Amino acid sequence: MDTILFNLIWIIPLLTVLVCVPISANHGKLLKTIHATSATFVLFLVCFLVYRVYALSGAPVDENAAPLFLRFFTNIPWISLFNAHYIVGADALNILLLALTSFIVWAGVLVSWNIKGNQKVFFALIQLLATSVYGVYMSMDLVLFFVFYEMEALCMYLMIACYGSGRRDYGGKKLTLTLAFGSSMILATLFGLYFESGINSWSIVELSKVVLPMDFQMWAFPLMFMGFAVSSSLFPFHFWSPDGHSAAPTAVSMLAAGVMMKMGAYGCLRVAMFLMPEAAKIWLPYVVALLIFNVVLGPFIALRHKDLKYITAYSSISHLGLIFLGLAALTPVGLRGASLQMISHGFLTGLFFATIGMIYERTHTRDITEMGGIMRKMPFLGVGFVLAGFAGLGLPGFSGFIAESNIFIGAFQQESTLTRIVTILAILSVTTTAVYILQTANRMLHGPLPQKYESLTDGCFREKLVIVVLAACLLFIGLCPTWISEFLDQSIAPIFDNISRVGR
Amino acid sequence: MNLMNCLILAFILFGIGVWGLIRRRHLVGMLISIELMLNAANINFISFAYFTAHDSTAGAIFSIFVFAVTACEMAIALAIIVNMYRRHHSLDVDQLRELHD
Amino acid sequence: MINDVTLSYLIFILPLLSFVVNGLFLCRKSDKAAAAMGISANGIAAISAIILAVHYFTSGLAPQKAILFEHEFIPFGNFLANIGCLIDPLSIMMLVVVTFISFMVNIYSVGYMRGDRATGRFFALLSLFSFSMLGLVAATNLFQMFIFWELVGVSSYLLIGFWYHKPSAVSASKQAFILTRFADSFFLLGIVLVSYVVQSFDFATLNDLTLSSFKAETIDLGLLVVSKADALILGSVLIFTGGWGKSAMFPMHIWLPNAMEGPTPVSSIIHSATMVVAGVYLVARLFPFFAICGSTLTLIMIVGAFTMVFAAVIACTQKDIKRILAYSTLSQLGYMMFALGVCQVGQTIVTTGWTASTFHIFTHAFFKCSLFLIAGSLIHQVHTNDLDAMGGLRKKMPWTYWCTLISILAISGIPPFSGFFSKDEIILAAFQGHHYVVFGLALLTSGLTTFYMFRLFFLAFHGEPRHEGVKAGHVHEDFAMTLPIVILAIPALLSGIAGKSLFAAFFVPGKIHAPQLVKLAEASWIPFAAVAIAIIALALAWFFYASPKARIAKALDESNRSGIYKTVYHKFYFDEMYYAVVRQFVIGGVARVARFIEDYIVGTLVNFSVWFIHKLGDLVRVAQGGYLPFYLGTLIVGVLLWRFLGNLPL
Amino acid sequence: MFPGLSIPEMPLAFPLGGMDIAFYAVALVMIVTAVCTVAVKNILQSAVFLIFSFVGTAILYLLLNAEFAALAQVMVYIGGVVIFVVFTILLTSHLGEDSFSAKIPRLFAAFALAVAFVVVMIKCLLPIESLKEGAVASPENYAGLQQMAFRLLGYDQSGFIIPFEVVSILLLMTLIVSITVARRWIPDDYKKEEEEK
Repeated sequence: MDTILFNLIWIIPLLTVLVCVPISANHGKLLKTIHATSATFVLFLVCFLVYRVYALSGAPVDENAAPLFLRFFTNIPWISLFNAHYIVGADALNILLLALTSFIVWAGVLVSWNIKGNQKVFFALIQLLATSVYGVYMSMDLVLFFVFYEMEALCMYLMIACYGSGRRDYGGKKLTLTLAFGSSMILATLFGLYFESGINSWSIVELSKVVLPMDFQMWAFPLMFMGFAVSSSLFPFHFWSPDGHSAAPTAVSMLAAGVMMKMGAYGCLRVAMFLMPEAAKIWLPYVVALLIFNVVLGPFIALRHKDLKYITAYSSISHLGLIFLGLAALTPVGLRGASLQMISHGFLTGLFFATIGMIYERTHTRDITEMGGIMRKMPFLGVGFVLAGFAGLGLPGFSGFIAESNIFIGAFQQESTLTRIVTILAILSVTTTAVYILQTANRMLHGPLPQKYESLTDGCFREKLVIVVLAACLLFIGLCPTWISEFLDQSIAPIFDNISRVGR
Repeated sequence: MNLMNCLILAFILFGIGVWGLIRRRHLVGMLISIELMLNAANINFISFAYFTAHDSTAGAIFSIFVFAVTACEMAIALAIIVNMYRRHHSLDVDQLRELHD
Repeated sequence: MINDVTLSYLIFILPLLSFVVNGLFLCRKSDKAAAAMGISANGIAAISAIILAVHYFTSGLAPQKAILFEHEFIPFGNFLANIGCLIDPLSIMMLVVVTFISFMVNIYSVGYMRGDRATGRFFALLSLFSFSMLGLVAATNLFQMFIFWELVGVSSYLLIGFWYHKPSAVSASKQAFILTRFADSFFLLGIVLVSYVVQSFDFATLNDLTLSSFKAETIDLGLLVVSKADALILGSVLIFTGGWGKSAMFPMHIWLPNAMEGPTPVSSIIHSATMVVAGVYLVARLFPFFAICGSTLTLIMIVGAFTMVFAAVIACTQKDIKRILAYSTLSQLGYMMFALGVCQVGQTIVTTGWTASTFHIFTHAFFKCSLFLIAGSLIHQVHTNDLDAMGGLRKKMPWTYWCTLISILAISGIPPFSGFFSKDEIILAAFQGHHYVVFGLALLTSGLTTFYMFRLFFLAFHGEPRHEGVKAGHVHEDFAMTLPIVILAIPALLSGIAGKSLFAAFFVPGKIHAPQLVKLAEASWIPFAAVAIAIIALALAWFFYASPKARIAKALDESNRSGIYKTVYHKFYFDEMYYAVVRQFVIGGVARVARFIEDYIVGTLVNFSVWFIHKLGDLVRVAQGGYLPFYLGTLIVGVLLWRFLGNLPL
Repeated sequence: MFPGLSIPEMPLAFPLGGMDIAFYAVALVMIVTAVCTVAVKNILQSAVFLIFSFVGTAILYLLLNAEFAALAQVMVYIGGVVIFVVFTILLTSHLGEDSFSAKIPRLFAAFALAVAFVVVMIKCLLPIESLKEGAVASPENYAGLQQMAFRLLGYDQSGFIIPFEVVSILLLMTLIVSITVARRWIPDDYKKEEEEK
């Protein structure tokens, strides 16, 4: 029963799209209600499944899923021509990421209630995007994984190019082409994996049992890691993200920064590092050098920007840099910190972009120098933004702090010199993060209120709901980190076991 | 007169057609060159039919089909040319390149 | 069933509850309900803390440490980060001080914030602050301390910027948060480093270390490889840096005077009595750890002593009543800090400074809080911070006047007021630690303190009224505001006498793995010297600002002063220096370079690759140019190539 | 045919006979006129030369016993296609041929490519001995009207009725299409004209 429900996660959005096909675009309200209902349903479904997976922890797993603690394991032959299977399963890591996705999708549907343009197509695209992201997180078969991974970039392009603002065509193209570039690297190494492994399988579970030849790993790992890192905007492949985010409509920014950018990091962890741990141990201590840009310079760049979305995009870049720092730590604490940061950053950036979108809807500008004092007119949105900011600068009580402390402590346990330097720099750069977040919040929310903003209104119930739920998630993780840490440890353990295997 | 001679003649005519097709910039001139090339092909049909074929009538019939197709092609091509001329007031292939992108 | 554990839970949960309820529900609804919630929650917490303290000190448990409760927060592999409540004399004392002062300030705020738009929010944030501060002082480990350390920072930020429509308040709040955050990043680094070496966050473990066991192993710190013992010393400096920023020691002091832009109750609780002593508290809490870490204590002493003199000098020239008090706070923090530092005597340790420092935390909290509340009261009446506009308030505000006198005598170290006892012990500790320069400076500063405090006192209360409102008789005392002032005057008067024996009996740092100086120098003349200096300073202040011949208008006019006076009046231009560094160097320099790298170097690389691909495309596009002769030519060439290169079946 | 000459023992590349002479003459005419067709500047002259080349082809067909094809050649090509071309030229002819002059490298490239092509193809042909047999394999009236008609309209296995019908439909379509394409009716222009009226 749970297995069926689990598989429904990606099917429901797809079905929603199909259901909405015959409905005329004029029935906007009906369409939106259907989509919102479906998103809410998936949200509850995923939350229920999180509970189920949590309740099952410790119970014996399906032997086919052996090294990973995968629940709801499904294995159906799919394309017999090259042995692709439909394999899905849930462990702590991906069920939590699925939960994150469902929250962000739900919030994305709600915040784009008044989107301009063809609403029917827009909501259908959101659902398709949701399908693909759910698919990526669920699938344990590399072909399935890759298919969903590609589907997402296309939806993203359509949504940015058709519904965005500013240089939307440029931003959309930049985003999609860069992601496609990353995908090409991934695809190449996926084929390499398939043929080098010699077991005729695309299953992550099966492949993880094979020790791939070292010379293959040595070139395939960096290629695949960078391919995934493109979508997580690791320097030097981060350039798509500011332009893409600034051009995208609110919901797409939320999904892109909140969910899609995590897919890369998830891929790095679940595919690249899990399947090629020997090369990971050799390469990752050098990869951290790239993080100096992400983590240290990213906040400085945000400091010089005036466009809210650019600021948030660079903040995402620096926060995602921390994910990679956690991954490169190659310690259980670091990996857990990276996973926590994926989840935490998803919520916080979702909240960030949601409030920015709502503020933009009212002020029609994203330039912080033109704003000021709007806290008085819209205290709720202002508080939402400040909460997101506090979470972003790693304030205790919010999830960001939990993730960052795990990452820092985990990364410090990695004894390579370069990692140490980057860790120290990363710890010290929390100040810069505070500087730009406070500067933004102060310029935008505080100070005297310009005359033109006298008539602004605070968020409506729908917007307040989004803010409250996302902020509650941030606070929940931040205040009760114990269970989520222990929960995540279940799925980190097999990955770490693979990393620490010695010449098996 | 043998098959070889006829084929060589056909090739020479074909080559002349190629030459014309490449050197002409005038659309009609290019069509004329194409006519030459088709003619050469037709000569091949008839000469093979005459010298070697088991079913020589069929070879001749094919030449008839080629006539028909050529006529069709010319008719449409010339119609297009007339139309193009009306639109662009030019039949210079170097200038009529807007079709490519 | 009320026992210690329940009480300790109560102490934490009530302020939190008040924050949540006020913040979520009451803040828009009713100011009165919010105030009632804040006062009652903090009042019960204060009573609980006092009961807990009385029980702790009377039950015979006294100098021992106990953990009342502890919950697992984050497991970091080998070591845990817990949230708990540690009690020992130090934390009990802080619990009492924090809850009591919070209670007083909550009462005071009823009067002070009357008529403000967002009173509910104010009470919510005050409660958040008390909760965070309580969590800080009761921390069982470094990690918990850091968590609450950040939370007090953020409550301070929110409260300084409470009037967010005032640009000066907003920028002051930002400055305060960022500067402390800057220090905290080093603190965090120190925590990470120390926890990596020691494999624990617990104060118990950290305070029980000996460096010798870490001498053999080395640790790679990126640029240099050091032994773990050296890494621990570095870690102790880094941890101290956190306290350095939080306690606003020189040169990170500038945020504290600027933070006076916030509402006065906030200044009184956060920026004088409790939060800023967190840095001192941190060093006191980790004292055995610092004691083994060699010269870190010397650094602490130098920083503290310098700040003490530096701030006192500035305070003598200021005219903004709150800023004078802020600099006085800085100066007193310097006393506390160097008192901890003087415990290092060569290779040995003497613990009298520790006792003196904690004692001074205790007494200082009351009289400084009281002084700030008084300042708020004055500001509330005359609607300005400026001493120019005060004077002659003695008749109008008699209760306030007498309470002020008590507090000022206390801070000046005149017996039998509380400040005398603690300050005397600090000076004695400096003497016993053979740090004679610091000892001299401390004596000098005690004179300066008396001078500027009485300068404030005379200018505000004596002389002729210089304010229209005062002349017109609009000034009166507000009951809600005067009550806490009067209540606080009692401990300002008595806490010294009452606390002396208590502190002497129970306040000793834990077991220290360093040789202790056994033979202590006796110097019974020091109190007399200190009092004499204070009286001379008082007389000077009287002469300049209150004697019948004093030319107050001239004394208050800073325009025709010498260069040195102006430099001091402008706080040695530190604000401007900071502004220059942050504006020009960080935002204009580093950030601009970063943006340059991003926009031009990375951007150019990206554009170049795009250009390159375009050119590659153009190369292929030539073939698709719609150029018929080219197609045909290529066809022919293809046939020829096929003939020559391929296997033509002919 | 020329008994005085004693060359027959040599494997003649150019076997002489009445037919042969006629062939060579016709071939020469065809080649020369074809070259003229391509090389002359004026496009109208080129069309006229094309007629001569087609006439030569028709004669060649006669030599190859394909009377019907020759007839069709004359009727369709000369009578239809070339006249078509001439009409088109006249319709569009007030463009000077000067504007179409190609650059020297292109002329050279065209010539070189064509020559190379012909040389290579002929080189491919020459080694094939079987092509050099002068024997005629086909019956006398292989392309007679009757045979052609029977085959074209026959619907047995060797019949071409279906292609024949397809071609006729093609011709019909061509008729319609060429009229549609060539007629002077562009919607925008039409509207403008209407407005002018």
